[in-house]
Amino acid sequence: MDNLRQKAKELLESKTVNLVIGYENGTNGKARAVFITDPEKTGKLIYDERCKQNLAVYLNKHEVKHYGKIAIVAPLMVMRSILVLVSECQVKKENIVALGIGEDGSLLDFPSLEVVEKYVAKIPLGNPQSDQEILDKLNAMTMEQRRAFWQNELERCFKCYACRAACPMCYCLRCTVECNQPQWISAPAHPLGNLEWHMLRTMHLTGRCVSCGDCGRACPLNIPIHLLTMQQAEEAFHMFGVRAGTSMKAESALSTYKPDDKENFIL
Amino acid sequence: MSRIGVFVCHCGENISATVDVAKVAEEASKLPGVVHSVDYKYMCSDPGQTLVKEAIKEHNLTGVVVAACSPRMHEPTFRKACAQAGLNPYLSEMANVREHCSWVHEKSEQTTQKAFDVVRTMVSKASNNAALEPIKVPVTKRALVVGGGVAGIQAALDIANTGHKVILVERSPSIGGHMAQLSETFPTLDCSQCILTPRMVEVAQHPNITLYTHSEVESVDGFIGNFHVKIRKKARSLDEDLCTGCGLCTTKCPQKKIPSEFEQLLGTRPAIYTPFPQAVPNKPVIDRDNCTFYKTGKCKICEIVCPTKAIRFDQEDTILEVEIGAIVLATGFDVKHSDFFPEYGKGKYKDVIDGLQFERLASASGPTQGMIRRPSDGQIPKKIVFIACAGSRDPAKGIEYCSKICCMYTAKHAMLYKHKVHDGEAHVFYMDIRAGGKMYEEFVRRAIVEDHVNYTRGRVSTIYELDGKLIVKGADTLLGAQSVEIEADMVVLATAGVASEGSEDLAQKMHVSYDQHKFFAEAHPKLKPVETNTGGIFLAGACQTTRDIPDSVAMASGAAVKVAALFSSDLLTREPIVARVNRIPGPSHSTCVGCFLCQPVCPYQAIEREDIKDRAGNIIKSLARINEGLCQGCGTCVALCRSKSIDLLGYTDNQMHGEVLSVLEEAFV
Amino acid sequence: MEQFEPKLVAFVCNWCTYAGADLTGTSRIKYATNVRIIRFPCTGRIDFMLISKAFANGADGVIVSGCHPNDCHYTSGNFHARRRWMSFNAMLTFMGIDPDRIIFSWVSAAEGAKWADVVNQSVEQIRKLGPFTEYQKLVQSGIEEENFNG
Amino acid sequence: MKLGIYPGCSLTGSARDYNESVFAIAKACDIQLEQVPDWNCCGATAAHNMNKELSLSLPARILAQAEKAGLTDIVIPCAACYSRLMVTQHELNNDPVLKNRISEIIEMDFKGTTNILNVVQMIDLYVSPVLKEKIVKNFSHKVACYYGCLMVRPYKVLQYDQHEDPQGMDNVIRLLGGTAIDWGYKVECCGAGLTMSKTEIVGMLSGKIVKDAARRGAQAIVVACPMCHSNLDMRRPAINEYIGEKMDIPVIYITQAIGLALGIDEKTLGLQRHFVPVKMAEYIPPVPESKKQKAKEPTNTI
Repeated sequence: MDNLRQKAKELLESKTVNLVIGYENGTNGKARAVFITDPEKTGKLIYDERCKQNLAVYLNKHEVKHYGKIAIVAPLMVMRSILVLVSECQVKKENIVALGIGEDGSLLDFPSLEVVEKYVAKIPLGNPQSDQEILDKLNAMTMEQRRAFWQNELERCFKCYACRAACPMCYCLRCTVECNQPQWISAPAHPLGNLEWHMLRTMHLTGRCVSCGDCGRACPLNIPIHLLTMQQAEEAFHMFGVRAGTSMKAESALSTYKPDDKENFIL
Repeated sequence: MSRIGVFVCHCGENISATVDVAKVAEEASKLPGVVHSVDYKYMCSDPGQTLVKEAIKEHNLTGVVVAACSPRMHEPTFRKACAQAGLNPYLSEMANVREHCSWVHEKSEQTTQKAFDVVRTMVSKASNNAALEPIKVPVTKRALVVGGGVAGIQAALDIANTGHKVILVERSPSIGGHMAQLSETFPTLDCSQCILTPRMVEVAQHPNITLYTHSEVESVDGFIGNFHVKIRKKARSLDEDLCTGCGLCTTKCPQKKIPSEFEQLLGTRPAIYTPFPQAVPNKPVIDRDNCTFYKTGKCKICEIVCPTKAIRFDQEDTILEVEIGAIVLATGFDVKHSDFFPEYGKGKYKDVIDGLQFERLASASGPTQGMIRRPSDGQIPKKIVFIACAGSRDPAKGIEYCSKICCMYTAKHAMLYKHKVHDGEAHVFYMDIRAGGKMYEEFVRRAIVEDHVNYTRGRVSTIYELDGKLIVKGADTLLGAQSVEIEADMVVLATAGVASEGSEDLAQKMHVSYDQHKFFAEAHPKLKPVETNTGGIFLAGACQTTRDIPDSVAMASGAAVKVAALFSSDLLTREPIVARVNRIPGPSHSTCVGCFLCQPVCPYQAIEREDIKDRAGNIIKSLARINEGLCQGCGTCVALCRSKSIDLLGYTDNQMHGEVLSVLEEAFV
Repeated sequence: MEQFEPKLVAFVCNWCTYAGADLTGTSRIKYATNVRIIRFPCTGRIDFMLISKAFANGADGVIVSGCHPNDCHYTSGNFHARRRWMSFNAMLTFMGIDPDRIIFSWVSAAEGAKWADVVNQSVEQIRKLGPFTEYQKLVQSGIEEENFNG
Repeated sequence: MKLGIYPGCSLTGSARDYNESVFAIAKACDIQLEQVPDWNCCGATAAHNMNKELSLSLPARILAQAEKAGLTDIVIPCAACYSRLMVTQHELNNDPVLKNRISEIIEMDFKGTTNILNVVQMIDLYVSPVLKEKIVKNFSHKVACYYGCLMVRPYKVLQYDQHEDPQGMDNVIRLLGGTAIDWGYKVECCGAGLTMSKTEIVGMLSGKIVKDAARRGAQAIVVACPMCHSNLDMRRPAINEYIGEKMDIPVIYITQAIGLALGIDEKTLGLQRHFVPVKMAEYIPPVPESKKQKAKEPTNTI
């Protein structure tokens, strides 16, 4: 942790970056995001198992972009999010310094995002184990059971869009739900409107979700919607062999193809 | 509120026999927005069309739905009729109630119901239609031909003869390509250079052709009719205006032993050289990698002997920028060399050569003056084995395709050898003989029957050297796969033809798609063989797949006609079915977030990046912009865009969504 | 009891399947009347939300059809569409929505008979599955809720 | 350095010399070789001619045993075993359904993650790097490296060396200070499994190999496969009968060649077990065949 603080301090002092995004101690024993511009305040920075939020969500915010060069505390999910955002031209790679956090919590030295790419390439990627276990259970259910499960869960959604706000990939200025010519998504939070919204969100994140789980954590009703995008992340990997957030090239699963993609349902 | 007219056609009895057309017309008249609805025997007839035209004027229609046959049949007819009556043609729609309804169902209530549903859906679409104007693009009437082989030469001459300017770019110091290297051509055995060199001279002298040899395409921007091309003119190290091509420098150059590319490394050339005596232009070039002066700083003999003082050692590459309207790619092919075949010695046996090398040996102007002498010791080989399909049709070598030209040239090689070495033995190993072409089969027969070339159907598994002989081990599959061993003096491999070096790079520069073997991809395998998927770029010759001279020339003329057609008018008119990124009100307020995931989706590279800058020149927003010259209107980007910032004119989200809602509405009103 | 007549919508591309269906007509091959065709320029244009819209508006089944792989008029639209449908199918399966409600096929401009087969088979398949009540219930409860609230 | 080893049946029987030399050079280069526990027959040629599932199950069980024992890398000196295990791993990793089926049959979990090495790969990775400092006398002989079919084919599966003109052993010989000749029969078939049933065919096929090596002045044929070795060595009488002349060119394993260079004594390397005596020290190359009268070739020469 001292290394992290030291490095952040150096970066701010040398004006290599103008802002450091990291975690600090919040209220009720929780960790929360912190935005530091003063090198003397880098002592606030922490990193431990409470730091679960995907900080990359801030990178695309106007208020943050304003700072130009930014350092960000980056555990694996943040690294992958950064790579997705760079590949989708949302942040400039020269503007980001990743303060990488290894799996053991140690500070990793990333002189450039190319090194991040190389680091990510070496790590086995997938969903968090606890989530994958639930997914496996759901996948073992019958279609009817799954329908009942999701109907029951999604019924409760009241469309606050916290899931959208928490996701670094949901950065569109205008979301499809906000289109009314035509009205793609039924506006009210009724079962159909909810289903449509979550189908849309899931499809839009297919091949782009880095399995951070922030959408599920953001949900005030604890609807496990992160399972939808996590399932698709696995599906995309199995079907197309690509994982989101491994490269800075624009190679998202649904904007590329292989002539020999294999499916078994087209007549 | 829209004012739509519905016109239900009987098509004689084709529709009315199973569909109650009167009922459809009557029900349609009750649809919201419909102000006029009639049925008629033949809508496409002159009186039928007049009915539509008059209704447009009389009822001041804002949209027309003709319920009749498939739009693939008569959409243009009714669009034209609308235009004649002063209605924008893109406000008319056709409801397909013949091919998709009356012809595929029996007469029944359901059939009439379906016909009405189709009409209602198209009324919905028509009410969402907007007037569209055809897109007009100006055309620069100057063509670029890349590659100066026989295909490029033909294309350049054909275009130039239609009166348009042509720039021909060739990367080697002379035009001529592979055809200039060939000895004689099948099936007539006429001398290749004799028929080619007059064409080469014609290119050099044509007033409409500008020739840049020793030059390469550096970059290409723009789109059909409006390409901006940079050409790198590599330094020749001499002043071409002063050089008379006397050739004195080439005879005095102390470096004489450089393997000649033109002679396929079987002959030598000096460091200042023209590739072959009939080169066009006949101006030498200094090979700086092998020149004594560039290597040691001393020599300059060429400069001393040059009577016109044309040598320029300090010359640098120059970049030319030109505006181009159409491009013909004619970059040809390469052949694999013997080092590609570990089983045939991987290039370590000097006397295992490829077909192009044999051409040079057989050529009267070649390194052996047309005597067939083997490279290792200059002896005349008494027994030659020719191996067809060396590499071709071999998935294990990564080349699944048939190279197409080898059967014929192998027969020619064997024949030439027998003509030159009367007591020689020629053996050919082949998989199949593919001699489809005028006088081709007869030619192969002649080799077998008249010139006694031994054809063995089977593959050669290995070649090894033993006591100065090449042991060729193969199988004769017509004799029950019996193994065959031949002690040969020389082996000629009819090696696979492959895409020419650098074609992948060039394709990327041109935004032309290419296949897995790096050959350029045609727009349609049957109906658009000379077009590419990029508008305004055409293909000629072996850059699309290996092909022989007659095919290459025919294709080049085809490409030339396409270019001439493009140049036949000042403006290019296109259907306005193109995608558009929303930029209202003003691009800085576009909902496009500039993720550019749509870019790789577009098969036409029509999606560009547009940077919106503030007054100080800082980029405040980047968004996608569709180049309407390139967009073909598939709409794949539209379905991909998450913020719904792209729409496809003619098939807008609103139209398609409206159709889906309308098609599922409840029965008759 | 009267036989259930399902409602199907077909989203087809202009160049292959639409033309193929035209050929079915010119060949006078008969097929079930349950399907309504909507013409798209390319399967690549078909937004997955349109399928969901079709169900929400009372379709019991949807047919999606375009050019065979490598035959796309626009070179690659159908390849992109294929990935989209593979993902969409996976998602529906995971959400417990029967993907058998959607029939995907490649029908070329020369396959008039295949189009008739695809339609007939799809109608039979959807007829066996019965009305898409699961989805329509969602719509119904939505309407009720709206009425209640409004 | 610890590696797993799967010896297979040959190395415990007809190819004991191979086994001994593999262990001898491993010991000299500080490689610990640990046998895959409770291994079984790989099925060799017999199984895949009879029953596909059996032919996959046998190797799968061996690999599963290795996985269970935590042996991530295993060396397989016998080229036939190497081929079978490689083919099995390849097939099962490309067909999840079959993988499950085979896992059920062998009642073990098969992951398909083992890194399988043939003997030359093991040498390249762990012996060659230390060879220079360990060589006590140069193996300064002219030899013909013979690869046979199973070490390099099918290329799609093995992805090892250039299958038409492999160089693996040639490079090792050069490292040892020897000369690897260029010859025509590097990857030809020796007759392999026909050694019991059709000895005369083995005589012909192996005969051509021996003859070409000898007439190009090779002092020995170097192999890395027990099958090749027994056909070229044990079947020498049949070979001699085919050639119509007594051939005394010895056949040694690549591991024995290394062993000799490392100064390991001949007995430890199992050289005394060969049918054709190996006297590398005092070996005098025969007069090249071309200078003698040519033997009759029964093949169809045109």
